[in-house]
Amino acid sequence: MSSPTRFPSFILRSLSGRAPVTVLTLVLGAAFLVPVLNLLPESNLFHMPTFMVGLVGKYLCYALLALSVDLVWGYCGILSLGHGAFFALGGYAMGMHLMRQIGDRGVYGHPVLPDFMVFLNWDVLPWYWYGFDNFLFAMVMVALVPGILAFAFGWFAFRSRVTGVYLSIITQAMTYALLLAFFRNDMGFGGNNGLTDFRDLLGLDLRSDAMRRGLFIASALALAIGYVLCLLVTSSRLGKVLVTIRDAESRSRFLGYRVENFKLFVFTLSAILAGVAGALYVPQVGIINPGEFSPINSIEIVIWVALGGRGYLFGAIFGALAVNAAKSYFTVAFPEIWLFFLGALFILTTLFLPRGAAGLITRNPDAGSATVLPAWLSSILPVRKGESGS
Amino acid sequence: MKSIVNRVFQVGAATALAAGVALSAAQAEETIKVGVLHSLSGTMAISETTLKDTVLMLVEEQNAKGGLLGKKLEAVVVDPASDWPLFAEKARELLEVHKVDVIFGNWTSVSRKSVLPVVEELNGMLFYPVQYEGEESSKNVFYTGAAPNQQAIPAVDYLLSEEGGSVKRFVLAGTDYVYPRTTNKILEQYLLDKGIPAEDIMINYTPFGHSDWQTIVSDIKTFGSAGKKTAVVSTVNGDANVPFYKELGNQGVAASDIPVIAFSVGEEELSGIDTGPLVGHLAAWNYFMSAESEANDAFIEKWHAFIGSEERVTNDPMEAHYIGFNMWVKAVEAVGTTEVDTVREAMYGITFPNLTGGIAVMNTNHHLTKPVLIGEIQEDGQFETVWSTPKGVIGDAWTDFLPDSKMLVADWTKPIFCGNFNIETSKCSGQNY
Amino acid sequence: MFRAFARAIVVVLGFLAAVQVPNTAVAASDLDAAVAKLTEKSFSVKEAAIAEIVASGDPRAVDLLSAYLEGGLFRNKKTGAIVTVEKTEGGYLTTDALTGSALEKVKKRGVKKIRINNKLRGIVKTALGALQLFSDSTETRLKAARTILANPSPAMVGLLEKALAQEDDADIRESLTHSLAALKVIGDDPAARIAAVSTLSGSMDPSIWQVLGRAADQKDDPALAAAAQQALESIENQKAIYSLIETIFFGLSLGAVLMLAAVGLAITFGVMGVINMAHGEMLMLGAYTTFVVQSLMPNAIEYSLFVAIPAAFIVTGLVGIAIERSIIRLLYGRPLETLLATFGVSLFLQQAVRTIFSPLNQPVTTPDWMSGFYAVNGALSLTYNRLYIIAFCILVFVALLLVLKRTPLGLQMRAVTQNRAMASSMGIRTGRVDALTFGLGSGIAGVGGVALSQLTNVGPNLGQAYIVDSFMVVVFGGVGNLWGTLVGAMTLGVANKFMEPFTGAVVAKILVLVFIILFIQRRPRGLFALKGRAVES
Amino acid sequence: MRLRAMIKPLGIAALSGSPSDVPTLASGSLLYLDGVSVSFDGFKALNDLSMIIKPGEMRSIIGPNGAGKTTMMDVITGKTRPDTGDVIYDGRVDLTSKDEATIANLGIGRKFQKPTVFESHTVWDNIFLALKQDRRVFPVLFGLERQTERARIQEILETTRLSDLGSRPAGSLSHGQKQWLEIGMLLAQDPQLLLIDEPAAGMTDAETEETAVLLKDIAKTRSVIVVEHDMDFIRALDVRVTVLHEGSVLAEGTLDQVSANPRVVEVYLGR
Repeated sequence: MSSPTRFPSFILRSLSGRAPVTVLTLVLGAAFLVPVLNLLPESNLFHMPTFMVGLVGKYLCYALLALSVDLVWGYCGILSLGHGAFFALGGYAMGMHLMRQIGDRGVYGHPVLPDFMVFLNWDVLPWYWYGFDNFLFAMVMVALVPGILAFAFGWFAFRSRVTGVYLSIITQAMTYALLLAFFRNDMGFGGNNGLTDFRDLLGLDLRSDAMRRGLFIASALALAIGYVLCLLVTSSRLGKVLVTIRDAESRSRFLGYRVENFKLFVFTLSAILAGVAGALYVPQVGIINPGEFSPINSIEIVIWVALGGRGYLFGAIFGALAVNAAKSYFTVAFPEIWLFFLGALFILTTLFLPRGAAGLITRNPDAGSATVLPAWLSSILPVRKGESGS
Repeated sequence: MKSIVNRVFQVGAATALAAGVALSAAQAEETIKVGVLHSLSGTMAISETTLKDTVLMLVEEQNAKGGLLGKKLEAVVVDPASDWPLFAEKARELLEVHKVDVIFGNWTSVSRKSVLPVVEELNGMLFYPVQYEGEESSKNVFYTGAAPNQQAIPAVDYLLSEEGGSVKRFVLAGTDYVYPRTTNKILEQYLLDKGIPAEDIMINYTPFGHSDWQTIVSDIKTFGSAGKKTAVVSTVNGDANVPFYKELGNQGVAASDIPVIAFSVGEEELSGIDTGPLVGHLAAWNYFMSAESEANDAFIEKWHAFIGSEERVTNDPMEAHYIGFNMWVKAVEAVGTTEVDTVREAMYGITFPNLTGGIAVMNTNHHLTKPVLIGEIQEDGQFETVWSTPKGVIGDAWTDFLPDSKMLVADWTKPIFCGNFNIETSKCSGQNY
Repeated sequence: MFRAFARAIVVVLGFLAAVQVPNTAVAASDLDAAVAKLTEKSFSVKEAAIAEIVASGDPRAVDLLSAYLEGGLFRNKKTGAIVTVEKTEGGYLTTDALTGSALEKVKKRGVKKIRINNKLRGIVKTALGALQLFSDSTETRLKAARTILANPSPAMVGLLEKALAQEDDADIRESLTHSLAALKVIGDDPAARIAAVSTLSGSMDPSIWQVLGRAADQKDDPALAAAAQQALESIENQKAIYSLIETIFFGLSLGAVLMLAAVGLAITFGVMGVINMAHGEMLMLGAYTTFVVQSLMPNAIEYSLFVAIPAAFIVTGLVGIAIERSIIRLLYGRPLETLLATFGVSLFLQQAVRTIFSPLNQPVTTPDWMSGFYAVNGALSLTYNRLYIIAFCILVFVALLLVLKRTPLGLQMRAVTQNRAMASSMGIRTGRVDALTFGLGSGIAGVGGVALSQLTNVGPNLGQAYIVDSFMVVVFGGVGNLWGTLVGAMTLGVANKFMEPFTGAVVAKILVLVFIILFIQRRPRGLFALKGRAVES
Repeated sequence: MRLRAMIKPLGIAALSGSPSDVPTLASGSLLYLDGVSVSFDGFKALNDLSMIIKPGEMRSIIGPNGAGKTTMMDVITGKTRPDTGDVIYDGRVDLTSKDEATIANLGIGRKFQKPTVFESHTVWDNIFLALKQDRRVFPVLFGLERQTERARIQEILETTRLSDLGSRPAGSLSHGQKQWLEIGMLLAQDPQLLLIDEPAAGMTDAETEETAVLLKDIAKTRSVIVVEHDMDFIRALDVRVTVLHEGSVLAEGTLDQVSANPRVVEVYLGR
């Protein structure tokens, strides 16, 4: 029988494809190898400077963020132009914890209040800062705050059947409104300067190389776990329903699937992933500020995914890594004109790699059908089972 | 599947290669590296690109003089793209990968705050050329722009004086970020101390890039029609100024009725505006292009030659870089090394002539002593100095007008050796040294 | 304040003396000496010099003071002569300010402007007002009377009464009467004070509110204070109405700006479905075209906008066509991918202007006819540039509507966007129509950019500042509906301006965004959604 | 015209009377439409439409373009809300307040005019997703393919002659195969009422015939409403026919009866 079969052990199967194995090997390998290379003496040819560790660690956070966008966009057709907001909220939750960890070591030496509150003459800690001195509480908030926002936002938007560009634009409005709100110093999140001057996390100095390696490993693990999670979701029955919603939303409704609930589930899950990415990002770059809410940032995330290959989980990861590495390289090598390169990269990829970079390495699932299917559809078709797991 | 791996490695290799090329270049020819950390794209490029060019000009000039310590200076330019976390990353790259000896950079407060932990951790040296809110003194940063007491307070003193129009009512208008917030807090306290009642002070904040000023200008007009001489103290930031001034002009708010004194509007900002309706509005700076001195004439000439345009203007942050760079050169020459701690100690007390005349001095709190000038906007986009402090004003890192900062002092010489020493408790809080 | 008054009194007394002794008893050399004193560094010496110039009674005083007020008096650094200058190639042609005889040509830095400050400006203005009260030109007299009204001094009573007796013009008489009344309010006669208050009540001039405000605050004469208070209250009621009108005007003008920013997007995105992230850069190109046009015709700035509008339309239209033919053409049916490609285009264009024009803002001059305001009264003045922008917005809207509804291109455009295959089979060259439609949308965006250049920075970031707002407007109004864009823009503009006084600018903007989010929940396809089967497919 | 008003002259006294009689009237029916009107921007797509479908009944609906056939289906399946009128399912459920998913789960299945299958899923998965199961999010997330389900899918694939194509992406099927797949998906849903829009469009004559047989087979256990243009196909079905015109019922009866009706002829042929 040629039809595919499903066993309870489909979990193992979904992980045993070529793409999952490669991605997990690379990510987990990096989690191990990078710290080791960093530990080598500087004279060693293979020594990896701490700068690079931080840089790659940052890319990994971006990769997790891209993964979360791919989950909603690539699999469920929800083009969110506001995912940067969830990332930033996770980052702020972490940032607030780190601020509280400074304790009385701020420049004014105030026992409780962060510096920015002291010089704006605040007397007491705002209520929403309570609890963030506790690591566990803060970590719960990292997931909860973006999750609740996404749930509330999705609850209204999906129930009202806001779709397509309308949805995209209101997600953009959401992140833009948050941007403006967080800019306000009266909000109590440090205004434009955001939260910075972090000292330590879990009692360890953030500036130590050991801490950087630790954060790198944490980011790699988070990415691996996020990847596996997305893999399981997308290869489950729910994953198939998501694709039906992406391709023919109203048809799914006539089959009896309550589309809004599925969207809500995947949107919330995705927001939590983005929040976790943000939380890991902040201690590595040392600052969180409202700029992360800027609509342009969210559009950039979408571009990583598109460039890597929408609807391919490994494509999203690759896109995030590639674009950011290119950006790091161009801004140093061609500081005056690098935007030309980046702009051209986006245009050329869209024109000549409609399926993104992932399209280069995955064969069209059914070459014979290429003429039958519209180009856009074939660009999002999942790869043959077992080959990519997506 | 192979190709993806290859690709990842290729990009990674490219980054490593860039770093490697820089490293090997350094080994090939002994140079002294000067990092330039100014945004060349994004929202701040508008202001910061000029500063990048200024540093390049100063480096070129120094090389023409034979370099420094017998070596050539080499500028390493990166683009942090107005992205604040990217500032930290690029600062780390400059220090760790390119191993620069000094960095000239930053404009916004947030970018400085982002870079601060990096330069402190890696013991770099940063020259920050822009007027700012104070409340900071880092061992690794020299602040060559104005502290609030070198700009805001003299400006208000001028307005209060008879010559400045004996102003009795004040509008403190600013963009909602830390510099205006802090400056306005300081000014509010200062004005209250001077006997201006609270109801005669109006404070207003607008978002970045605010472009619709109709309501606010109308409010200012109303506030100014209460029978007392009114002035606006503007800490409105960069981009929002053009529509602000255009609206002032259109609604007929003349400088002789309600003067506006700005702390963030210099020659460069004015070069993007039709200044006709703005004649008579004021700005407070430590430098104006119109300053009459031979050094300034020479500086302007060099700048025009370097940038290839007679139309380009000079401004205060450029002078700050000019002073900072030359002070650094003097200090390095004095101690014969670029080693940060040695140079830092040599910086204290170093003097260099201002372009406006007089001598700037680097103090142990890492701020300069500089004169303060008040200028009026002219038809041609220049400022005409109408008032200046009789002598240089010492930059104060911690203002005396905020309750939590008046007991703090900064002094990076022993025995205090602290950027925020509390003279009441004799404690130095939160330093990592 | 009192000292300022005292000086003004000195000034005007000097003037009165001169009026009474018309045959110039003051020698011309006195004027020379007084003018020479203007070049002194001390502002108090300058102040005295102004008084002397007025006192000289010399007919040249008006011209000299006017030139001084406008920053047109210079001192030749070498010869020390006081001159007026005319810009010419490589320097200035100088003219002796006192004799009017032409002097030598000097270099730019060879002359030094004679300094003035805001305080002196006020004094010179008042002095000029007094000097010009008997001018032959009604306009000059009116201006002079209004200047005096802004800052009358008791020493002027005689002068004002004399002027009033000679004056026929009603507006000027009113100003003079009010000035006199304002002086009587602070005069000695209690009955006259009350009478003066009643003369002033109902006036919509801010300087009179100040007079009344001071009268209401004083404690010596309770009757006067009460009368002034009452007069102020009735004025307050009127002011409230005018302030409402003003808010609506502000809202409409903000709406017009939003409309002009968004209308191009209403075509490229609304009609064609291209998620055009490069729309902001089209606005930017339009604004830069204005800059280029102005620098090409520096002597005809007044007309530059009339050239800039078609120029911007053509330039951005052509750029739009080029983008459509080279990139977007390949992406029809892949709407989300147009987002990525056009985002790339937007980065490219930003960097292009940065490379070509430098990253700095470029100065775009506002023509004189667009500057200033139309003062309905002291409480309500409508700025000309906003009035023109509202008018321009309507003009653009109507023109676009006509193009879409009444021209063959418009018809083909609608045919192609509604059913591409059908249109194509009916012989419409869809490729050409696509290119023209995108060109039209881009061109209109360029025209919007010309309008924006009059309000905001012309720099590489201009587009970025408006792109999000533009999308909000189009989506709020309902994609594909031009009326929706108009109504949407106006609604958002007015809503924003009504909230701003209560919440501040930042929160008002946040509330508008939240409102859009909630509104889209109620009407998932915007304000003017099309209903029916066609939309579903 | 409201159904009750229409019934009265026919002498069905028991059915006329106060509004409280509505449930009585609807109780014997599987689907009950009464006075349904829908308008789009002033255009009346449905105009006071009334109709009753009994359990186990198969009904053909014909009518010219714009007669309101598709809109009627939209109303029944919850896609479009009627401006006025009642839509009652199984004698008790008011469908006008339900959304598409609820209505589908109540047992109403729909096949579209243009075959709508999930093109990027395999044929197998298309049927699998249509199978009657718990449709809530978490059961779906954790639900695995059971043996009984696999047997059922296999059975349906055989019925619809798609057994060999199970692993093909649905997008690669021919038009006719897609029609069959969609019917297969309907079967998998196991509905009580099937709404089928132009099942024979784009089929060869042989396929059309087979489809008619299949539908008649299905109608043995369920109610079916078929919208069709192809008169041969309707003749093959041999069921009661309702003619729609301008949003309301023009005539009802056997095919021969309605084709003899002069008004129907007029509507179809025009004057």
